[in-house]
Amino acid sequence: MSEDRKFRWVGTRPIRHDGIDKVTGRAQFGADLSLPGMIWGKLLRSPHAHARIVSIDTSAAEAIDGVLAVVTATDLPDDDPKVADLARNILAREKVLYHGHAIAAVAATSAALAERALDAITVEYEVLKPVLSLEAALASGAPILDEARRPKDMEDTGPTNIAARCEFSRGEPESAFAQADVVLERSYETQMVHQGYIEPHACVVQTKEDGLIEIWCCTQGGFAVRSLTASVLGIDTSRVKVTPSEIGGGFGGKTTVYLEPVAALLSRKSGRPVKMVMTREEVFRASGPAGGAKIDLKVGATRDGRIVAGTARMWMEAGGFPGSPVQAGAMCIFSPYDFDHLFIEGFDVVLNKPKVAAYRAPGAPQVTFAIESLMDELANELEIDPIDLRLANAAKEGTQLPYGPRFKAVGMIETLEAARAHPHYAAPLGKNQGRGMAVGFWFNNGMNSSADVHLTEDGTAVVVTGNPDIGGSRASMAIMCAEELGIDVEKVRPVVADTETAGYTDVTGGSRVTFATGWAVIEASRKIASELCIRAAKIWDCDVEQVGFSEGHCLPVEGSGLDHAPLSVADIAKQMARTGGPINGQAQLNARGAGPAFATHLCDVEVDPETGKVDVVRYTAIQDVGRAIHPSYVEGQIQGGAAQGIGWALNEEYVFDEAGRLENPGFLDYRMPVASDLPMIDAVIVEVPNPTHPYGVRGVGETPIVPPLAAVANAVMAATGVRMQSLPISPPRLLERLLGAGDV
Amino acid sequence: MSTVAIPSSLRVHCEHHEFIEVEGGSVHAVLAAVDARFPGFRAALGDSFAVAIDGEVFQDALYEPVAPESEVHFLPALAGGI
Amino acid sequence: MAKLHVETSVNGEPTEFLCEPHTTLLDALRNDIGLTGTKEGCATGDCGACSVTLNGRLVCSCLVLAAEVSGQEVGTVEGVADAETLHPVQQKLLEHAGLQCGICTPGVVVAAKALLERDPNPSERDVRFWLAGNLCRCTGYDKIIRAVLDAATEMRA
Amino acid sequence: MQAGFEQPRTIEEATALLQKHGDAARPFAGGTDLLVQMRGGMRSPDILVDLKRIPELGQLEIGSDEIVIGAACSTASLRENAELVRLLPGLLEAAELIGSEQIQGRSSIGGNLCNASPAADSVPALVANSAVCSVAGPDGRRDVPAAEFSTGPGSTVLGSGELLVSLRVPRPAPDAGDAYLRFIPRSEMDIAVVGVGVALTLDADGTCTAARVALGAVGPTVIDATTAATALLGGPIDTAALERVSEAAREAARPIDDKRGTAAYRKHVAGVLTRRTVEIAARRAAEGN
Repeated sequence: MSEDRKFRWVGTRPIRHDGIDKVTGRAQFGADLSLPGMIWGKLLRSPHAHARIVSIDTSAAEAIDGVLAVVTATDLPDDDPKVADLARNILAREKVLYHGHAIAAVAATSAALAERALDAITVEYEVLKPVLSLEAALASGAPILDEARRPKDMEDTGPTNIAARCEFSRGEPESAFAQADVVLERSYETQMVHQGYIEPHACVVQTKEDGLIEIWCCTQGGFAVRSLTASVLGIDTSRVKVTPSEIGGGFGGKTTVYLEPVAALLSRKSGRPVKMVMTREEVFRASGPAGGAKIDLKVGATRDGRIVAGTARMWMEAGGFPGSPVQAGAMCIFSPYDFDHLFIEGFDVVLNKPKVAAYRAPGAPQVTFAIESLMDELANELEIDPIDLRLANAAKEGTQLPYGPRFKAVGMIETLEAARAHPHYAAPLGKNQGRGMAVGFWFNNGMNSSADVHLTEDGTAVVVTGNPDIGGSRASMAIMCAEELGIDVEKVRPVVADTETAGYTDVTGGSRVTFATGWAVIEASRKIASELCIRAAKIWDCDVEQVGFSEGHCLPVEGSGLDHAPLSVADIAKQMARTGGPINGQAQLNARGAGPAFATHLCDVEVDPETGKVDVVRYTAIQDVGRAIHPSYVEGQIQGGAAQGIGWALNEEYVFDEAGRLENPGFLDYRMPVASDLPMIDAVIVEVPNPTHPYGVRGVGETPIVPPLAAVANAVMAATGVRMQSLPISPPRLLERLLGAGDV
Repeated sequence: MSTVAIPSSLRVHCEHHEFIEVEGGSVHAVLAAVDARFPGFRAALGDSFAVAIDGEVFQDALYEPVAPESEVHFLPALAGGI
Repeated sequence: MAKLHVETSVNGEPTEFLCEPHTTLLDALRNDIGLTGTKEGCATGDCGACSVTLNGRLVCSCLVLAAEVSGQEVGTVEGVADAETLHPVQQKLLEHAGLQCGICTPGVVVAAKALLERDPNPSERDVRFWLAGNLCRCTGYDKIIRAVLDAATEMRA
Repeated sequence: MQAGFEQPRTIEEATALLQKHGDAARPFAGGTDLLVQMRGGMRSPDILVDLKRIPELGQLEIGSDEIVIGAACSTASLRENAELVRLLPGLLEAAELIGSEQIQGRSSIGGNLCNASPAADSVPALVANSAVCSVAGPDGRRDVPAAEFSTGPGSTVLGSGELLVSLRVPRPAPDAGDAYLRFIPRSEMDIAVVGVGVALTLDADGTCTAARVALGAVGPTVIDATTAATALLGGPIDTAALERVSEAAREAARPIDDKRGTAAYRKHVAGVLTRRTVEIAARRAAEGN
């Protein structure tokens, strides 16, 4: 249970422990390792978006002096159905399913030579018509990506590009709509976008003579890389060791594998360590973006602003293989609101685009763009303040979620109240300016974490976990350990360890590290505190029940009758050997009760009515974080998520030509926000403690990307009177609407 | 008796019940009890699912205890979530 | 193929290396000289992670040929801190939490230092436009901008 | 052919190298376009010819009649010349838009011209200011108006062995003003969707006595929009004139649809931007009176 206590370190802002390495260039990222004898691997990628592979001839490449290995899908086993799609995404087997789909790989003594050798590989394709939109994928007579696929939970009507269907329902929405005074029925659309992490995927892999595979790579989860690589290669998990490097951003995109199994094959064939680094173009074409979506939404409300019923049907792009986050989207869309009658249906759709991966609150930004745009329209229609409308329907403790369970304490109402009280909400607007607001919700996640805390002989602590530090988590782990042991946070040394050193830990993602791994650190630190009491009891020759632990000291408990000066952690650490040996604490858990996080965002835009260009001129993001362990990094997550959401709303999108070739696979034309595109982003922390966590922590990282798409669109509506139901709101798209159809 | 909420997509396997009452001290036992009454439910739910016990969501929690007064929701596993 | 022999100065130290005519300064720094603090985010001059100075001027090392730096002065992130003392830009980035993943940070450090050497009193707008060539996907820029402005204040004091 | 890297010290050395190697050689100044093209596999020259060590390509001379800008002068170095910024604010605005600060440290107006992108930022400003290109070749020097330098996307008038030495811009009269605006979806780091360069002269009564309007990114090369310029002549820059020039620019634009914008959008914005650019240039000209 979350404890009401006074914290010494929680809520402070110490300098992160890995900070100096990161500002001096010393930190080692994915592409920064070199090993003696290392060679370079490169991938041959499909020039077609959809084609059958007739034959691959690698003999000419193999004959080149300096080319030490060439591999194709035939070098991978194909007997584990659980990773069949993953293996085919890593190296195409029967078909290529998107432009840039990897098909063969070469390792050579230089990167330039490896690239030249790719040109010597001959692939014969039978080119097929590509499927490039949800509409095209679902059309009757559409080319089918996988003829054998039949989705579960659907009537079998023959081959389809629908890979899965999900449904959530409660009550009788269709008849309930009759009780509504206003019913709005709208369609919304978003395009494929990329996480846009600045560090391309990279790894160095060494396969040893005994078959052991050592991987150094930038990943959100060393253990995920270990298990996925072992499964794809068909070997025991214990034959793979993964050392996570520092990671240059991921946002969900570095939770799977692309290069590592291929590099392992190349290393095995060549007997050399192999480095593989994606180019930026490869990252855009062939890593895992977030899919576009189409959402049909219908909501009915009474004149006084109570929602009575809602229905939603949604389709999400999965890319070449099944697995869009449509189910999460379906579970999210109505979660902020409390009403009785609903029906939600979602479809996972495959098409000839890169296989999507997780991107920050997967599925939620797309569906929230829909529901929060519609809520804005409803507020206008009913002439109710948009915050009041949301408050009238807000989810709170006890609200039953569309997918069944009831909320425990959540902070939606608190973030709405904070938004209304914020000076931003009442600030005057200038010419061509408008204000929008939107709320957002994300479940957050628990999952598996381990932590080891080792006390050193001078009373400092080493905290070992397996979560790559993607945004300051070392500092959070150190704060929680320091809090429990009552020592200075600088006296804690947080370490991110490899898969043979740290206990099993799930990925850095799902807004789970500070929550779940932090919880493990708290538990492990408490074990150390208990052990310190045992040691103090030895020193004082008393019962351990007579010893208490407070603020970094063992001291006699009240009424024990003992009269000893308190012993500090350092005092006892000095006597470790003579009191029983080393003092280590270890804890592990499959964390339950990740508290969902709500946010309310306010956005002001200024629109150039003659060009359709939108500038975000003020932005406030308010979020319930449960408890902020290191407020600076909490704010940073909120600001960064908001900035990504603004990019998604305004300019980011994958642009494909008719043949399915990505036309903007670079930062120049993908158009993520640059420093001069954004205002300061006011991150407001609300703390409604998560009742499950010892400190009240909720995950933070994902919710901030959920509201901005609608907040921006609603602000554009307020500024122009034009409601954009399709993203991005890029200048040509907005101008077309501003001028009315025909003129542009 | 614990109350089990059936996800709408699986109600077809349970004579369209929204809730059913079963005996069972753990998720595993609850599942077995539902499957005994409605054979095929377990198979339809599949291997990867999450479960909410009294509002708390668990991933991979087959052996989590379930109290007699508890409400249990079986949920499709959360894909992504990162 | 005969390689080109380049004699140059990196962070004030005489440095020699061999390269191909097509090799970029970025690749030479990282692969031949072993200075991996300079990062590659795009290799097309769009992200600024590879920012270095060439004769004091801010450039993308991915768009400079290694052979060009013969006889020139190259400055990288590794040369910004002075032995045990961080540059104010580095210190303020730490204090303001102006980094999350840290991959863009070396480029930001080099670029911001170059700005403050030219303009000791930049406005928020000046900093934002100067750093427009340094993509950051984690922070939303807020804390980076604050850190640079604070570093400027400290350096003026 | 063996790959090579050359740093000629004189124009003669450079032209000889370029002639000797033909298409296998590629001259460059900042390399900000060339290295990207090499990275993308669009060009793979064997011989790279670095022009920055030729003194004449780095000169900057502000004469009483003419301003001479060496083809390899970095745009950052041009911006540091206060006199140049005062005389040709529009050209410098255009130069400043060529990429980030990092790019500015390397990019040059000459390179921008030689790369021959229809969207090059400095070219409309050069054309508006009636710049002339000094070209050196094996047979000596020749002059080419900036408006005629590019012959299509990626191609120029430069023949075998020729290189661009400098840009010569007539020194603007005190009652002249220039300006450049471009439209991009972000605030920085983008390629122009439309670019407009304007230079004009106003007499003491505010009558426009000379004008030139050049449009970028709305045709295969920069468009010297003479009808737009004519629309300004002989009267004040008033609402009617702005409407006329805007309409003429829209008419003159011949854009295509591509990933950076539709043809219809570009045509519309060409009109809007032309009006805005003329207003700035006129204000500057009026300030000189």
